[in-house]
Amino acid sequence: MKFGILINEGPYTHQATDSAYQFTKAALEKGHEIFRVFFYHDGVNNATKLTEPPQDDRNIVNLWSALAKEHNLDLVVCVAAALRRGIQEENLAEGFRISGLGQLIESGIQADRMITFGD
Amino acid sequence: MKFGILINEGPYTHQATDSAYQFTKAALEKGHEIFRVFFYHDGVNNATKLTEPPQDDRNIVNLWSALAKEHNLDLVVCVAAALRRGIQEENLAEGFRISGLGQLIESGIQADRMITFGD
Amino acid sequence: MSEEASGVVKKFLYINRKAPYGTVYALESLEVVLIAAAFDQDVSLAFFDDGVYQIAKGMDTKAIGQKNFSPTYKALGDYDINKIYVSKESLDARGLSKDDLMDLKYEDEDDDWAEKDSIHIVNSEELADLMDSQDVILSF
Amino acid sequence: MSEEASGVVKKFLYINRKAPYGTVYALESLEVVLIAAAFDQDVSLAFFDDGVYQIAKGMDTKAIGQKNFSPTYKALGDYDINKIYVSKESLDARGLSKDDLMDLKYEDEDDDWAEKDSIHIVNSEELADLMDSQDVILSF
Amino acid sequence: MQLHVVNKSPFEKSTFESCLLHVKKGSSILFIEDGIFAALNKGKFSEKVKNALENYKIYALEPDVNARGMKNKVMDGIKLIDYSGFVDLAAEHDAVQSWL
Amino acid sequence: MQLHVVNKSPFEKSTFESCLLHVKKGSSILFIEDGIFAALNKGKFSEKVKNALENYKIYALEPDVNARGMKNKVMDGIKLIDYSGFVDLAAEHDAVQSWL
Repeated sequence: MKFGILINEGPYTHQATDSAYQFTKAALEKGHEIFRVFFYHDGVNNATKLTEPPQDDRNIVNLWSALAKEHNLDLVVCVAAALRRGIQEENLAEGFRISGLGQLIESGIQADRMITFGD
Repeated sequence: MKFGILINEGPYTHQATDSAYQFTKAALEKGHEIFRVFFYHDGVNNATKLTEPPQDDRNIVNLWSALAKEHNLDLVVCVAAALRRGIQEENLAEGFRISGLGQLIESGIQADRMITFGD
Repeated sequence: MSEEASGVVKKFLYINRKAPYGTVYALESLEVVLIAAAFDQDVSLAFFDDGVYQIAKGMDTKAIGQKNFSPTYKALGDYDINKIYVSKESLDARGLSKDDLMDLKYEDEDDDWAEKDSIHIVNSEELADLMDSQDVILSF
Repeated sequence: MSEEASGVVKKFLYINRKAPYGTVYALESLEVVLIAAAFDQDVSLAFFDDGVYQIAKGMDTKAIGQKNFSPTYKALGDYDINKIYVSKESLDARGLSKDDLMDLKYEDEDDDWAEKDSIHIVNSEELADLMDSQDVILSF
Repeated sequence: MQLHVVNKSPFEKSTFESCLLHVKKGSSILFIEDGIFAALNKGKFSEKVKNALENYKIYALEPDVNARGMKNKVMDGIKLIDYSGFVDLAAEHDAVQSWL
Repeated sequence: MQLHVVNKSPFEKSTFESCLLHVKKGSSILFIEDGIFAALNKGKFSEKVKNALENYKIYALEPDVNARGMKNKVMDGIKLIDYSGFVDLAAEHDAVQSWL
């Protein structure tokens, strides 16, 4: 089955992106396909490569980058939401790309199930 | 009277930083002193110079930078919260500085009133 | 569904349960809906809980320094987005009635372009049915 | 108060009303409290509403991929932070009792280092009095 | 006496109810942002707020009321203030508590 | 039938109550994150949830329950699942609605 994921909150402040990550990983392990992970609202803040959490904490940005590399995931950051919040090509982490909201609608059309994580 | 301001949320997603800005401006206009504006939690996201909101929207980061310049405000971003969220010297907007949580406690001690804006 | 599923029409529901201005969700949800209009999908909007405040009339945002984006809702009809469902219970709990909402209209091309109401006041059971009949639900 | 007000001791109250892990406020509030300990101020902590869940015992966060930071609360006593007020009404509403909370203790240097409870269960009136007597209230 | 600031809709969050439970008689309550929805007539919380007016001074931030189109719906007895009035209230009270 | 996901504490937000008002009989409700506090025994919402069990299948995400130290407090009749079970539920239902 093909899943589309929408993430509306940034890292650390809300658990949304942790939950989305665990869900995505579990879906991939069960052999499902992830059509796309779309980052909207504060969700775009998951895509900054300048994140450096304490040593004993998870690095959420790196977790997404690594999962994307391993499974060829499409991590899309909404351009309008990103510009509002200071995410641009120059601080974009590996594995993410910036694109338009149309990519979210397309995900809704192509995926069998769309799941939103947020606050 | 001396005010200390604490801002716990980032720009745009919550009104907290708009409210804090309007409060700070009004206090300065009335002749009060602002001892310090401290940015914590997602509040650190107010300090990125990469923010580019739509033309017809306010640029919250620039508003703070300009107010700081005009009134010699001390805008302090918590270093631990900032590192968790990808705010570092290289994307820090004008008028902000990165420092430790002790600056928040000092603000509580030195200011006559401490006011928190958040979610 | 195949990779090349062009021409697929799905039922998309956009759920709005948060007040405007206190958070950005109302504005950024509206931005999604405007983009969605270009995709020829079957789009509905539901406003309930504090979401009903999003389409209240008479907003004046000058003093808070934010843009009043409420006129954009009036443009939805021009984008063929005219299925707008508003919860009666949510209005009642807030002491609001349809008169407190903006007048959202569209022109029905199947009925000689007659001007019609986009807003449908529904009760919670009707809302539950609406939600249950959707393919994709986006909540902000 | 003068610019050079060193030696000033103010009453600081840290209010915790949110559950842990769902949001970061509990963790980052704790980080402030630990720093505050170095400033020789009169520090109190209040836990009410969902904040009482912050000091529940038996947390096991392995499966959500977050760090269990609850042991840090046990260290507060060593930093002379031992005025911890917990709402009885909030516990009751959640079906919790003091037994469900971690055992937070401190050693009283004025009483031959006797080990004492840091947690005081208070009702809403006592909490209101506590809040009303503070110089600085930090809410996260 | 202290100033209690409520910025959440009472329909969405339990913040205002918790505030009412913990505020000493004679204190002031200020509604800002989405908190202003508690200050309105004819809603589910109107009766509760009307009763609260007997024990507390209650204010609402007019810029937030107007932004949300609720200008004509504010309950009698609640005083509308602007940001300058917010600053005055903060200065006049002994401390400010934000109900986040 | 759809899967309704609730991630807010019922003590903090009205989300769960709104969900209950709008969910068709026979649907499934899954508590995740701070939503799991609705799934516990002996609290203010326990009776409401117990009644809901007659009309809905109710699940709670065990990793979130354990993280919060609530392992032994989950109400009878609520099924604990892990992330893999969450994926199964999403696949088995026609659509997933997140009550944000």
